[in-house]
Amino acid sequence: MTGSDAHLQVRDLSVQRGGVEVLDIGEIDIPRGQVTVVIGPNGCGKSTLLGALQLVLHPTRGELLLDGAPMSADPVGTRRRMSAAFQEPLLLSMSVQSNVELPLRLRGVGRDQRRRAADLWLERFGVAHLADRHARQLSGGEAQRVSLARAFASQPEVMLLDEPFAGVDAPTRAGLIADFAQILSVTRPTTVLVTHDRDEALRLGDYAVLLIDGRVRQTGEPLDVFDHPLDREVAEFVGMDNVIERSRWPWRIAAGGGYVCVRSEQLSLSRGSGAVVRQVELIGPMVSVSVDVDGVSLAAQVSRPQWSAIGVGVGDEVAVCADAEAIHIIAAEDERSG
Amino acid sequence: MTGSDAHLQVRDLSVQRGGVEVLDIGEIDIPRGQVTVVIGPNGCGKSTLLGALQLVLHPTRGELLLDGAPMSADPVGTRRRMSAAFQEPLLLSMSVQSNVELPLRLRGVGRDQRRRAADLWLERFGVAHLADRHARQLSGGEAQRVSLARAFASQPEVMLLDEPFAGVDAPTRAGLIADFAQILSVTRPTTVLVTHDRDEALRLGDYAVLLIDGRVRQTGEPLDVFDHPLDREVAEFVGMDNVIERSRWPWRIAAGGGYVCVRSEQLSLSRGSGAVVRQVELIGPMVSVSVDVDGVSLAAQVSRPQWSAIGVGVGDEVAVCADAEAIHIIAAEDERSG
Amino acid sequence: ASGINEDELILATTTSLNDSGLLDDLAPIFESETGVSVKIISVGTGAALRMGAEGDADVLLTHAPEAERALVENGDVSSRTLVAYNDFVIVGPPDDPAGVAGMRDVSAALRQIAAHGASGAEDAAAFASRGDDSGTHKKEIALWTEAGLAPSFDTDDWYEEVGQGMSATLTVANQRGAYTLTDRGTYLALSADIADLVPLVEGDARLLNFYSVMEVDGGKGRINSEAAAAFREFLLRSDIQAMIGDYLRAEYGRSLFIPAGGETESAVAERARAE
Amino acid sequence: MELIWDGIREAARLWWAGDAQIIEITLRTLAISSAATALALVVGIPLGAVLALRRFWGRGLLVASVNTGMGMPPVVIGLLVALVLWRSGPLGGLDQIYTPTAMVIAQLLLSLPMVVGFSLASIQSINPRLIGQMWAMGANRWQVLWLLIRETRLGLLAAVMAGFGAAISEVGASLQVGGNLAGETRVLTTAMVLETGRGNFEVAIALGVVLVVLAFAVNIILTAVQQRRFIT
Amino acid sequence: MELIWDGIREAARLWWAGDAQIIEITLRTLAISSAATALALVVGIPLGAVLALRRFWGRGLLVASVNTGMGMPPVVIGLLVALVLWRSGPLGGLDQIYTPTAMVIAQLLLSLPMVVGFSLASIQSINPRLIGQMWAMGANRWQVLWLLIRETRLGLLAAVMAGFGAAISEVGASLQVGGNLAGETRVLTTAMVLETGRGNFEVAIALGVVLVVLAFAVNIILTAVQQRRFIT
Ligand SMILES: Nc1ncnc2c1ncn2[C@@H]1O[C@H](COP(=O)(O)OP(=O)(O)OP(=O)(O)O)[C@@H](O)[C@H]1O
Ligand SMILES: Nc1ncnc2c1ncn2[C@@H]1O[C@H](COP(=O)(O)OP(=O)(O)OP(=O)(O)O)[C@@H](O)[C@H]1O
Ligand SMILES: [Mg+2]
Ligand SMILES: [Mg+2]
Repeated sequence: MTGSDAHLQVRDLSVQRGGVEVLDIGEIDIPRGQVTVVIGPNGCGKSTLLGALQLVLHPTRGELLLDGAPMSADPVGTRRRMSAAFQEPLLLSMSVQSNVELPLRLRGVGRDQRRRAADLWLERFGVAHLADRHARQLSGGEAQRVSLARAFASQPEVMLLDEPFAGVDAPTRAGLIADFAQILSVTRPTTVLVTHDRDEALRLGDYAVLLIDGRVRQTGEPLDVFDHPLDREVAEFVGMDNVIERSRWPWRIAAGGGYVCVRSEQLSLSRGSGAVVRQVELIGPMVSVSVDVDGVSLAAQVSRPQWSAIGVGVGDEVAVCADAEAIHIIAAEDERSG
Repeated sequence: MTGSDAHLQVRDLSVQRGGVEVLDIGEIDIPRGQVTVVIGPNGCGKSTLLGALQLVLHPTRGELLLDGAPMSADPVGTRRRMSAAFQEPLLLSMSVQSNVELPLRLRGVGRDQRRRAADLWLERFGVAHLADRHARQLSGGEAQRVSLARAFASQPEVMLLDEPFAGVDAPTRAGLIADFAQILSVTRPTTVLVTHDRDEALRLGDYAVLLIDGRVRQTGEPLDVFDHPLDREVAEFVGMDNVIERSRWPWRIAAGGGYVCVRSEQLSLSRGSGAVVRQVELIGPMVSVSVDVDGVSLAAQVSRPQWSAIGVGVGDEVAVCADAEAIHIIAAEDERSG
Repeated sequence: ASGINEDELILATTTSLNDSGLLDDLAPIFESETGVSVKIISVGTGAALRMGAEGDADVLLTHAPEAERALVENGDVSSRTLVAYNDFVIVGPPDDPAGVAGMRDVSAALRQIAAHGASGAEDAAAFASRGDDSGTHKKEIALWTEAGLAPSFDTDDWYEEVGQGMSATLTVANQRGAYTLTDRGTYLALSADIADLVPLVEGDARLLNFYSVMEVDGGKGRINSEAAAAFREFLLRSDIQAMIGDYLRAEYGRSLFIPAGGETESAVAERARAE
Repeated sequence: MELIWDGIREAARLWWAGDAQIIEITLRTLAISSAATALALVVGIPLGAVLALRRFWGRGLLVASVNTGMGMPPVVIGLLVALVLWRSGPLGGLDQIYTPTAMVIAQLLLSLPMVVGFSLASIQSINPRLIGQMWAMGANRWQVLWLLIRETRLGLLAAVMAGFGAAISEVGASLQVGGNLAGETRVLTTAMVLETGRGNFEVAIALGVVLVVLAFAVNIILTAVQQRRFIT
Repeated sequence: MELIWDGIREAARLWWAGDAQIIEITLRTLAISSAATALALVVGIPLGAVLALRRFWGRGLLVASVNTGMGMPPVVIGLLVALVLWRSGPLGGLDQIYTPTAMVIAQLLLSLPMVVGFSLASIQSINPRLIGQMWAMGANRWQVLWLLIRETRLGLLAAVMAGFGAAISEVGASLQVGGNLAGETRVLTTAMVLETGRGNFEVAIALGVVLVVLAFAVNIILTAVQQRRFIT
C-alpha cells in the first residue's frame, strides 16, 4: 500500500496512561475504504490506539493524519467525520432512540432525517423494538447492538469499532458479520476494527495490524498474519499451538535456527505408527489429541468421525502427517536481521 | 438428574424488569459440583436468572432453593456461599488487589489469608502484575480477568459467571478455558455459566439450559442440545444453518411434517453432480458454499484444501452428501404433542 | 418554686445597650459578689419585653418607657426602676440641606426635615428610620406625632424604614446622606466609621433616653426572682451608679450614661430643662 | 409550641387577606433569589465542569477555595460586597448599595460555591470513558457541557436546590447590602429578623412558613424533575 | 477596602499575641460545628442511602422535604429551637437554652438536610449494577453502606464540606439559641455580629479572617482527601 491510499496515518505516536507509555507506534497507514483489523493480547494498546485516533486520548508525541492533514488542527471537525463504538457500550441516560440519534443531532441534522437513520439502523441491528426503552434498561447484548447502531447511523467516513460483536449471541453475530461485510462493501467506510476473534478478523479484515506491548509487531493481510507470524511471540498469539525449535523438529527440514510452527488442526492423524498418543480431549465436535514424536510433544486436532475411524486410544501409536503448506518456519533472530 | 443431586433449585420463578415479566421459569435443577451452561439469544433473560440466583433481583413469584432450603430465609448467608462475576466487570474504585480481596474481607477473613488468596488468583488469571493498579486503570480484558479472579478468590460452593471470557484475548481464553476445566474438576464448585460461545459451552458444560424469551426451551447435555434441538427456533439458535421443511428436503427420508436440520459443516461436497454452486465465500481457512439442490438452497462448509481439490466454481455442478448421523429431524408441533 | 436554676440569671436587654459594652463590665462584678452567672441576651427591645412577658427572662433592661409601662400594668413585671439616662440626637450630613443644625426644638427640626424632603429639591435628604419597634424607633414615632406628622415609607419618598439595629441604621444613613435619630452611645461608638454624619439637633428635653430595670413577675414560674431583685439592687447601688457614670467618659470626654438610680423620669426631665 | 400554630394561622390569614405587603415581599424574595441562583448556575456549572475535567496548575487550590466558599459566612460576604459598593468603595459611584442588585450580587456569591462544588462532584463521578464517548460522537465544547448536564441532572438539581436554598435562606448579607429597607429591599428573611427583634414571634413564624412553603413548592417541582428519570 | 487590610493585620496580631479570647472562641466554634457536622453525618448518610435505594410510599415527599430543608433559613430554625428550649417551651425544663448543646442542635438541624440531600444525590448516581455486585459479594446492610460511602466519597465529601460550611458560617440560629454569651456560647460568627454592632469593624473583619482561614484549612484537608483518588 502506498501513502496515497492511506485514509488515516499514524506517525511516531506515543500515548501514556497513568504516567506509563502504553503505545509507541512508528507508523501505521490505514487503507481507505477497507477494513483494518487490530489484533493483539489484552492490554496491548488496541483501545488506546482507537482512543488516540478518535482524539479522545491525548498523545505525548506524534502525529495523526486524516487525508494527509493533521487531525489536531480541527478536532471537532475531524471527530465528526468519524464514529466510534467503544469496548463498553457507553450509552447516555436517555432513550435508545435518542442515543442513536445523538451523533446526528450533534451534527445539526434535522429531526426527520435523524429519525429515519435511527430507525434504519436499529432495525438492522435487530433492536428496533427497544427504541423507546431507556438505555439503562437493556441487556448486555442489546446495549452492544444499540452502540453499534449509533456508530453506523451517522454514516461516517471512518468507523472505529472496539470488539463490536463481543456479547452478541452466536446466531445474531453470524448474521451481523454477514450483514456487516455486505454493508461495508456497499458504503465502504474506512473501518478500524479491534477483535479477539480470528474468524471475525479473517472474514472482515482486508488488512491487519498486530500489536504486542504497545508496539506494531506485524502488519499485512489477515490470513498472512495468522499463517505466517514473524516471530515466536506472534506465532503463539495467532494460535500456532505447535511452535517447536527448528533443531528438535522431528521431520526432515532444511537446517537452521528459529522455529517451526503448525496449528494443531493442520496436523493430520491416521492409522499407523511414528507417534504415541498421550492425551485425548473432546472439544465439542472436535477431538484434541496430544502426541509424542521422538520426544517432542505435538498437539493435533481431528473431527470426531475421523478419530473414531482411526480407533486408537492413549498409549497407542498413530501416524502424524503435517501438510507441507501448513508448516511455517520462523527464521532465527540473527538470520532475520541479517 | 434427581432432585437430590440438585444443589440449586428454581421453582416457578417470575422476574419483572421495568414492569415487564422477562423471566418465567417452571423449574430448573442445577446439579451439584457440575457446570451448568445457560445459553440463549440476547435479552432472553440469562443475566436476569443469574441476578435472581444471587438474590440481587427480586422475583415477583417463585422460590429459589439452596440445598433444599429457601434462599430468602438468609440472604446474606446464602450470598456468602456463592460468588458472581457479572457481565460487566463491576470493580469498585480501589486497587485491583483490594477488589479481589473484598469478598473475603466482607466475610471477615484475615489479612494474610486474603492476601494469599488474591495473589494466587491474580496469578492464575495472568494479572498479578496489575495488583497495585487502581481498578479504573485497566483495559477491558484486564478488568474482566480481575473480576474473574475476585469471583474465584472466595472459593465458594456456587459460582455464577456471566460470559466470563468475553473480551479476553484468544490465546489467553484458550488457556483459561483449559485451566478452568482443570480448576473446576479439582475444587468442583457448582457453576452456572452464561456463554454465547458454542465451544465454551461444549467444552465446559456438563448440563445446558437453553432460554428463549424468558422461558426454558430445552435442557440436557450440551452436545445433545446443540445437535438435537427440539424445535425450529432452538435449531436456529444452536446454529443449524440448514433448517428445511421436511416435505422439501431433497433426499429420501421418512415422510411427515416438521423440519430437517443439518449444520453447514456437516454437508460434504465432492466432484459430481446433483447440486449447483450458487455462492462461494472464503471464511478464514474455511470455504462457505451455497448450493442449490432441486430448488432448495443449502449451505455447506469445507476446508480450503478440500475445495481446491474439488476445483469447481459458481454455476458448476457438485455432489452433496449429508452424513446420516448429522441429520436431525424435528417432529411437527402436532406430532410432538401427540 | 421548684425547677428554678438558682445559679443563673437571664437578663434580656436591647442591642444598643449591649453594644455599648457597659454590661460586660458590670456583670462580672455581680457574678463574683453573688455567685449567680448572668446570661446577657441582647435582642430587639420588642423581643426583650416579649421574653419578659413569656417568662423567658428574669430581669429586663430596656429603654422604651411607654411599652415598659404596659408591662407593668399587665403585671408581667413586678417592678420597674430607672437606672440611668442619656439622650438622643438627630444626626445628618454635614452640609445639612434641611438646615436644622443647632435647632433645639425637635418638633420644628423634624417638620423642617420633612418639608425639605418632600420639596423635591435636588439636594433633598432622606430620613432613615429604625422601623423596628425598638425603644429608639418608638421615641422617633412619638416625636413625629408631637410634631404633628406621621410619615411613612409608603407615601413619603424621603422617609426610609431600615428595619435594623442602630448601628446598621447609622451605616445606611451615612451611605445615603440621610438624617436619623440615634442614641448618643451608639453614635459615639461608631463615629469613627460614619464620618458623613454629624450631630445636628440635641439638647431638647424630649430627647432624653431612659434606661429602666424590670423584675419579671415571679408568678410566671421558674423565674429566679431572688437574683432578679439582687440585680436590681446591684444596679442602684451607689458604687455601681458611679461606675455607670464613669463608663467611657475618658474616651469620649463626656458621660455615656448619666446615673439616675431610682429617680423618676419627670424629675430628670425637669432638671434637664432647667440646664 | 402554640406560637408555631399561631404563626401558621397568621400566615394563612395574611395570604387569605391578600396582605399587599407580604405578597410584595414574597415576590421580591423570589425574584432576587431566582436571579442570583440563575446567575450562579450559568457561571457555576461550566466552572465546575472545567474543574472536574481539566488538570492545570493551581487547580487543587481552586477546588479548596470553592469548598471554603461553601463555608463562607454570609456576614463576611455581605461585608465584602458592602465595602466594595459603599460610597467610599471602588464601585461606590454606581450607587448600588441598598438595592436589589446588591442583594443579587451577594446571594450570587453565596450560592456560587455550592453550585460549583456540586457540579464538580457530580461531573467527576461520571465514568470518564462516557465523557470520551461524548467527544467521540463529535460534540463540541458546549455540546459536551450540555450532555454532561443531562447526565448529571441528579447531582446538578441537588446543586440547584442547594444554591437556591443558600440564596433564599440567607439573611446576614442581605441585611448588610440590602439594608432591609421597607418597600425596597426587604425580603422574607430580613423581615423575619425584624419581626423577631420586635418580639412579634407569630409574624416571624408566619413569614418563615411562607418562606418554607415557597421553598417547598420550588423543590417539589425540582424533585419531580430530578426523580422522574431515575430508574433502578 | 483598607478596612480589610486593617482586619487582616488585626487578625494576625491577635493570633500572634496569642490572644486568649480569640483562641478560646475559635476552639469553641470548631468544637460546636464539628460536633454538629459529625452528628449530621452519622444520621444523614444512612438516611440518604435509604432514600436513594429504597422505594416506599411517601418517599417523594420526604425527598422534597429534605431539599426544602436546605433552604430553611437559620433564623427559622433558631426560632423553632428556641421556642422548644425556652423556659416556656416544652423542653424548657432541661435548661439547655443558651448553651453549646442548644447550638449543636440548631447547627445539626441546619446541616442535616445538606448531608442527606447530597448523600442521596451521590448514591443515586452510582451504577445500580455496581450496588448489585456489592450485595452479590456477600456484603450485609452495613457493609453495603460502607462500600457506598467509599464509592461516593467524592460526593460525600462535598456533602461534608457543605454541612460543615452551613454549620460554621451560620449566625442567626446561633445567636437565638446560644445567646452569644461571652466565655460560654460566643462563637466566631456571633462575635463578628457583636463587634460589627459595636462599630469595631477591624475586629469583626479579623474574626471573619480567622473563620475563613479555619474553613479553608479544614477544606484543604478534605479536598486533598477528596481529590487524592481521582483518576482520569
Ligand atoms: N434494568 C432493566 N430494566 C428493564 N428491562 C431490562 C433491564 N435489564 C434488562 N432488561 C430486559 O430484560 C430482558 C432480559 O435481560 P437480560 O439482561 O437477563 O438478558 P440476557 O439474556 O442476559 O441478554 P444478553 O445476552 O444480551 O446479556 C431483556 O429483554 C432486557 O431488555
Ligand atoms: N485509564 C488507564 N490508566 C492507566 N493505564 C491504563 C488505563 N487504561 C488502560 N491502561 C493500560 O494501558 C494499556 C493498554 O490498554 P488498552 O485498553 O489500550 O488495551 P487493549 O489492547 O484495548 O486491551 P483489551 O484487549 O483488554 O481491551 C494496558 O496495559 C492497560 O493496563
Ligand atoms: Mg480494549
Ligand atoms: Mg446478559
